[in-house]
Amino acid sequence: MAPILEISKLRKSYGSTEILKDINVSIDKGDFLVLVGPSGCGKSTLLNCIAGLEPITGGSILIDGQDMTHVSPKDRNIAMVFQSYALYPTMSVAKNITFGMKVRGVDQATQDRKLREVAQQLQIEAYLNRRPGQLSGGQRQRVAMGRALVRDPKLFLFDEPLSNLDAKLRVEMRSEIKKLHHRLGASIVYVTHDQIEAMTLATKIVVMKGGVIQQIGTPQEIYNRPANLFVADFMGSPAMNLIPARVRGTQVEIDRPGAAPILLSDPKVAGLPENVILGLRPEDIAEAGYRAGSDVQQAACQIDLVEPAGADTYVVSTLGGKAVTARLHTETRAAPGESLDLAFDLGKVSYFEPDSGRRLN
Amino acid sequence: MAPILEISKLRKSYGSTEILKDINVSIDKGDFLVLVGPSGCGKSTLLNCIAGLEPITGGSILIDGQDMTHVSPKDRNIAMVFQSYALYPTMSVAKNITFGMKVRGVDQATQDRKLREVAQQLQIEAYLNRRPGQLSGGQRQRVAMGRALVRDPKLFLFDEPLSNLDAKLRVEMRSEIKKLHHRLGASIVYVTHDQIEAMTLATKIVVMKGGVIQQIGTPQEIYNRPANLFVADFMGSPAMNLIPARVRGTQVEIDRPGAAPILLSDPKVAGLPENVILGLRPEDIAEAGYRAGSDVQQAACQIDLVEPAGADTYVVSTLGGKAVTARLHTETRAAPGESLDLAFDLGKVSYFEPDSGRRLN
Amino acid sequence: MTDLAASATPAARPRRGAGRIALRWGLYLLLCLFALYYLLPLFVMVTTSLKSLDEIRSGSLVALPRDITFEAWRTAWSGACTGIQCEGLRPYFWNSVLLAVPAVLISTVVGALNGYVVAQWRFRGANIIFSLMLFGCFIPFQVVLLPMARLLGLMGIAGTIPGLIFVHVIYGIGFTTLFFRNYYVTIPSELVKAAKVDGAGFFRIFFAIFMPLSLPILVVSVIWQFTQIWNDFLFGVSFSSAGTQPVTVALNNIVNSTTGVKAYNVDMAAAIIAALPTLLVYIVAGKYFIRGLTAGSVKG
Amino acid sequence: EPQAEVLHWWTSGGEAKSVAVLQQEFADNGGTWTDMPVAGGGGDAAMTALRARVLSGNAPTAVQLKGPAIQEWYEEGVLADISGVAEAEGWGDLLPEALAEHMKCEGTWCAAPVNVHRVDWIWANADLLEQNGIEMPTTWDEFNAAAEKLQAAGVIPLAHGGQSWQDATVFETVVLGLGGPEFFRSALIDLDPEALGSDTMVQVFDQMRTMRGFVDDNFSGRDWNLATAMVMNGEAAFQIMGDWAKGEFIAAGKVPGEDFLCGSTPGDGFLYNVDSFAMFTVEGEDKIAGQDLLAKLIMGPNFQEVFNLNKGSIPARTDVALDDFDMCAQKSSEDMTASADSGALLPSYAHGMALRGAQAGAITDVVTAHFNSDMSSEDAVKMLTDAVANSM
Amino acid sequence: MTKWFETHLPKMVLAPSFIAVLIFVYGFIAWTAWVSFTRSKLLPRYDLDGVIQYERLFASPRWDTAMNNLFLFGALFIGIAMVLGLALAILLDQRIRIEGAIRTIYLYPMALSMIVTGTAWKWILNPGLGIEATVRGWGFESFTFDWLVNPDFAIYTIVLAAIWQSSGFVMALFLAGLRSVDGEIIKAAQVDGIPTWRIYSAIIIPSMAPIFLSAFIVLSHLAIKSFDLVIALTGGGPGYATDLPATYMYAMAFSRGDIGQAASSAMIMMLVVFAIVVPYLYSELRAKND
Ligand SMILES: Nc1ncnc2c1ncn2[C@@H]1O[C@H](COP(=O)(O)OP(=O)(O)OP(=O)(O)O)[C@@H](O)[C@H]1O
Ligand SMILES: Nc1ncnc2c1ncn2[C@@H]1O[C@H](COP(=O)(O)OP(=O)(O)OP(=O)(O)O)[C@@H](O)[C@H]1O
Ligand SMILES: [Mg+2]
Ligand SMILES: [Mg+2]
Repeated sequence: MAPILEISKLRKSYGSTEILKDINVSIDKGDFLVLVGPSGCGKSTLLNCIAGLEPITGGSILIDGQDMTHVSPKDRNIAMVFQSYALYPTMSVAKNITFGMKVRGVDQATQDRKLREVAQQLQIEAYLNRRPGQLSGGQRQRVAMGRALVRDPKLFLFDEPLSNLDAKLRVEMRSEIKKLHHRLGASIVYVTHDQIEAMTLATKIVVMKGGVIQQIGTPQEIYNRPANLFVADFMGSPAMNLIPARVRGTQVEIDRPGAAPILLSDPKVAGLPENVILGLRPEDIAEAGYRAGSDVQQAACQIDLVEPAGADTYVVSTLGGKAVTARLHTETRAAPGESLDLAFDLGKVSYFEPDSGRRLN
Repeated sequence: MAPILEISKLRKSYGSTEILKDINVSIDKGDFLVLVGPSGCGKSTLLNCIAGLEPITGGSILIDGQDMTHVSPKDRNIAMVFQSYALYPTMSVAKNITFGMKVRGVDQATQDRKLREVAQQLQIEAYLNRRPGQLSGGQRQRVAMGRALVRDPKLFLFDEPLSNLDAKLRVEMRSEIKKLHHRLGASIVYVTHDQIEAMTLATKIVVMKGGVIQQIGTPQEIYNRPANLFVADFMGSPAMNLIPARVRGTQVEIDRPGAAPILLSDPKVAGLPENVILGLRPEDIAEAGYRAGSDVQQAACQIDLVEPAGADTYVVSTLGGKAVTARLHTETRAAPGESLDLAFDLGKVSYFEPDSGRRLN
Repeated sequence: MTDLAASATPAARPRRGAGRIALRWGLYLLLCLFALYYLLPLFVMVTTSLKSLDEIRSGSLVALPRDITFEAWRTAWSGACTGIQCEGLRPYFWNSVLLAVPAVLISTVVGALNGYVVAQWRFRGANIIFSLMLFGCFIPFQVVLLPMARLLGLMGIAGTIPGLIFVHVIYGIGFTTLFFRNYYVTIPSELVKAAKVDGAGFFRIFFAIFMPLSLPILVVSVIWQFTQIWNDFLFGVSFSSAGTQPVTVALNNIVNSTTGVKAYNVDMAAAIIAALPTLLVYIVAGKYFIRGLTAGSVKG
Repeated sequence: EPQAEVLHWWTSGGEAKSVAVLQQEFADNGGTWTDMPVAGGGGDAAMTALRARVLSGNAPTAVQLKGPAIQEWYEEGVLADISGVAEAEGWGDLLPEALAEHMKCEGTWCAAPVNVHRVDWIWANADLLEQNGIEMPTTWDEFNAAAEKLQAAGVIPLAHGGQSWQDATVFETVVLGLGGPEFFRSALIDLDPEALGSDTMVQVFDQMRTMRGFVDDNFSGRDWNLATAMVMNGEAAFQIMGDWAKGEFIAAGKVPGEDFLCGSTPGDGFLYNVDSFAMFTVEGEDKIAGQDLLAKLIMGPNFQEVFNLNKGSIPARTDVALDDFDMCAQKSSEDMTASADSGALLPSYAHGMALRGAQAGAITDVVTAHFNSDMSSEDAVKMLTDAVANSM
Repeated sequence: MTKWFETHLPKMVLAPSFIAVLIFVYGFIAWTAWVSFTRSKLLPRYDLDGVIQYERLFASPRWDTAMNNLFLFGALFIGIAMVLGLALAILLDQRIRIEGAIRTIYLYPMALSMIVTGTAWKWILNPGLGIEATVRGWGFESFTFDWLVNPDFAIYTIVLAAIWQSSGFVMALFLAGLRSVDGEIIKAAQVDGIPTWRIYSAIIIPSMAPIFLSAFIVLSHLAIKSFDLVIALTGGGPGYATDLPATYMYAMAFSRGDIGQAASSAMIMMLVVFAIVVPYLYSELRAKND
């Protein structure tokens, strides 16, 4: 089966600034692709190109095996939620939602049914007769969602569709989208800034930066085996600790203030260059005794800061000249200025080359 | 000292729909008030009323002790970030930011300095010469922030100013705002859907629902002692477990499937009505042995579901006829279908009246 | 909608306090002063049309009529002589209606479509075409009379109402295109994008999204075209023949009598009658100046 | 069945009534008359329409045309030949030589004359003259003296309207009065540069400047008939205007010789302004028949009499009895015959009888510019010669 | 086939208008240019005869006056009508109770043909009948307002009447523009502490730049082609003090039967338009292109 969406060598410029550089992605039917990346990296632009709303500068986009270069947006059979909503200001909410169906000649009864369904899912039944100008931000966003959800396209494009919703509603909407995905086997490209959204929804995540794809992979791959320093740093909150370290045979040496360097032994480092960056997520550094396993190794660290945060307590220590965060249970006895034995789970560690940022293991 | 903002008996209707009902809030100089509530509950409307952009239907708004009813927005000396950004479309980013200063006759050197400062804080130096139409969603949002940040007003109003930023940037912006707050002692009213933002930024949180204030308090008060079921349910993610229970003297009785009800003893319940809702956050239910304290009591529960979620593992059990989530450490041996001893921290428990939702303890 | 209209105005807040009240009164005073400037000639015309000829000769220009008579109006409508016929404006009036209504409709629709293309469906050269059309607005009509006459003759519609409609449409679309284009460029292109994704085509987007947004500019365009066409004299006199002359030609005939006693009251009444449809259009169309239609469509 | 679509600018009052007579006669003779009146601008609007219709190949059957314009249109090859009718009716004998020339194009008849207007009339309010003891002036000096006297008495001496053709009308009577018929001919008909630049012309402009002083300050843009009304109402004493002004007096119930006086402007000669109809080349038997019938009727004695009674002019054909006409018309007729014999029967330049449009317009531009500013007479003469040369 | 049709649909919609403009505007301009090099009199002729018509034109003092008048009149008329129209639109935008009525009052002069309002204006401006007489009647004997009959000032009466007639339409145009501005942006500016006039001058008006283009074109068109107005109000007088190129041209073409001369004056008129409008157009369309 041909992939539902295949983007190869895509380039896109505005004037002389190149926004997208050599993008290659493909997704199969039923895939849920989540695009993440810092603000301004070209996510919306990429969606616009897929939808055919911006002319592309180079490369090709295939939907369902067909080259889309000369196909107009309306014939691409996609549904899209715009980051800026782009609701039709003169139409009521109901008409905003049914417009696409009407245009496609869906019969009135189906329109009504779908409208009711979607309105209920999105909890906007009460506003169906209002104009967009009379809605709150979150309500507008849901209408924008509704406009896409009533459709049954080959491909959904969502551009940060939940950013203006409250946490509760967002969780509900997330599960609605997930249901939609399962029920219809819909293919989806989804832009979000919400890491949880990305992790829970995606079957595939694409991390972009400055118009270049950094990594494509499943959420687990992205989270556990980031392809480079950027991805490591970008994904996860609080971010992964990136600790400068030196390789000594099968040992890793990390500086700590006021004491000899920590020495951790890890057979994986054999053959790596001398200077590396060691990446370890806060949850993989625990208080000694609270984490067991063959790869767990302990070392005493000077605690600089203790930050209780409701369900957890974060402690910060300086390792390799960097502030390193560890996530501890709430009952920890850690106190600033004192020394604490921390357990490092070396089974989860990533190594990067300091200069190129490339992953080494 | 008079409060910087004092809202009393504020009412606001659009036509015949009442959007805000009897709002009473006051904040002192230097306060950081965060407004939270479900989408469409009237948060933006309240900000608009404070800014004087919507005529109010009743009540009064005092800023710095002065009645604002007949003061036009421009004379209220406030800065506002709009949920919809509302950038000046014909001006460059730089002009968008400096225009207010220019109008107030701030000298060129100061303008330049402030612009540079703010642009750097917001990481938008590269776009200063673009028009808003040429920016990405997140960039626009930052420009909207910049417009407010260069000002030195009596009161800042922020309407979901970070919703379109990626997690990293959001954390950075959050700390910028926090710094601003500390450095200038600025008074801020801030709308957000992000619980972490609310908890970390606020000195005072207002929870609204359907135009009515549900609770006003510090983040700790709101989190630990929610005033009613709505607040309990709304704040925190995952949400607080709300378990129907019966009071038997100083004991609380909770049904569990396939076994006798759990009996927990809590002196606080003396005198409460028979039927109550017992509220306990997932992090206050731990695996037996992992939580110690005088108020911790254990009971065996049937585990329905185990959800590993990176740093934690959530387990779900049915108590009092409801799914109850507990947050366990990752190494838990809990398995679906088996029974596990859970530790309930009764020191953290809240009791609510089932009908009115009112807090009882 | 009226609510929206009120709230988005910069001066939306009710202002009280002495200064505000003074400002408000000053505003109204200013508006009324201007109203006087605009009304003065109309006042003179109306009062004159209601006077008898004797009174006009003897009395002051700005005096109110002593005894009001509608005789002049009746004459102007159905009795005034132009040439040997004494039918007043009536028959010519209908010629004008038959001519103006289709010409206004056609030129407005064509202009709206053109403006829509130029503003929202840019293709290479669209701006050049637009500039060329704009420049066409400036061609002096005297220049086109003779070659146009020749072409109308060749097309076989010389001296007919369709011929006149044709001429007015041709020279009207420059303006209507200008109006619509310049209005449509201010509408965010995201709307077109959204509609395209929704599957709407060129015309669908135009009628479903743009038309409802166009009310104010539609009003402007209709006002302009209707006024131009209804009041046109040069084309009317050149490209009509007996029986298809528009009302302005008849009005001109009534007013410009080279001999005889000048019946100013009839002239004025005739002028006002001739202007009534335009006035009517203004009053009716004016209602559709509504604010804030784009509010809430787009962030940023 | 004869058909005629007639383009004309006789839309008001007496004129329209006269046209109605023609139409009636046309109908009585079995014809169908389609009226196409276009008023305004002394026929400019009608000429505009005419051009457009000729170019679109849809010319009207008959058009009110006069003076050299007839020959100009003929040169464009669009006029029909009506010699058949003319010769059958013997027009050659019925018309004064000078007039007949205007109706012919390269020897064939191409237009039918309607009337003869005399342009060099001076009209006066009888009461005012009497009160101030003034006779009708016969020289320009007398006129100036009378005017000064009237001015001293607080009366506006000269009623004048500020339209360029009115300025030109006064100008040509002054040229005729001060320079005499020969000078008029060489200056305003032959456009002899010497005559145009002569001292006489300087004097003419001096006289114009003097006369400007006799006109009130509100004259600008005033219609000629309003000026006539000023004379009628006793606000002003004199008006220099063609005999269509008489129609105004008569319409107001004034009696010539009693309420108002008519006299030729100082000096010899007779300036005529002849209205006529030209026939355009058209297709179709019925239209051609209509043209012939129309031509015949226009020159018919009945129409000539009725029309001119209404219009204040005199018939073009010389054999119409003038019994029903007033004394001014009779005087006009006598003067015409006399002038014709003495060679002083001259076409009016101001009314487009003497010159083609471009040249006449050039002269008028100078005259009106001089009259409405403080230009010196010498400058005006210089400008005049330049303008005329430039207009060729 | 349908795909081709669709991508080219916008062009096809524009095509008929474009062709019409090519023929009926540019074709006719070319025709006029041709005729301006001939000695056409009553009707156009087509044998070329050099630049004689242009020589005649530039030698004519009347044409000088007409061009000077055009610049004076055009500058004053366009300038004042724009400013006034905008001012009125802004005033009317202040939630005026009787907006509908006032708008109609400001707008109605457009409805009346100048053929007759000219008469009313003539009366009002006539020193002996109108304002001057009325004010003197009130006892101010030395009051003078005789522009209409003063060759040096008559052109200003044309300006006065032209503004009277057109400023209302300009107001309508601006009002339509004002009302297309997004209310949120205005709110943002209010909160930013921008005084109302600055909101208009710096935010609303710049975003109406295209509307200015419309107004400018409309007014220039009216200025260049002002014809009825002059004919009705002054007839070009006193003398030819208020002649404009359009009246000059009309006089040449239709009263004087000098079509060659009319054609050459038309060409000069169009050159003037070209010189003024093209740079403006260029900058305006340019700005929109970024
Ligand atoms: N112009 C209006 N006319 C009628 N109702 C309106 C209008 N504007 C807003 N509302 C309604 O008022 C309520 C409150 O809107 P508001 O924008 O204050 O919500 P909010 O709390 O900011 O929501 P969100 O988090 O989604 O932005 C909503 O239900 C909205 O539908
Ligand atoms: N019309 C334009 N002209 C020039 N540059 C543009 C234009 N539109 C967008 N850009 C630039 O292209 C880059 C990518 O924009 P895009 O909207 O795709 O970002 P994004 O990844 O969606 O960001 P965000 O998360 O903030 O929405 C941005 O740096 C933006 O400034
Ligand atoms: Mg984006
Ligand atoms: Mg909101």
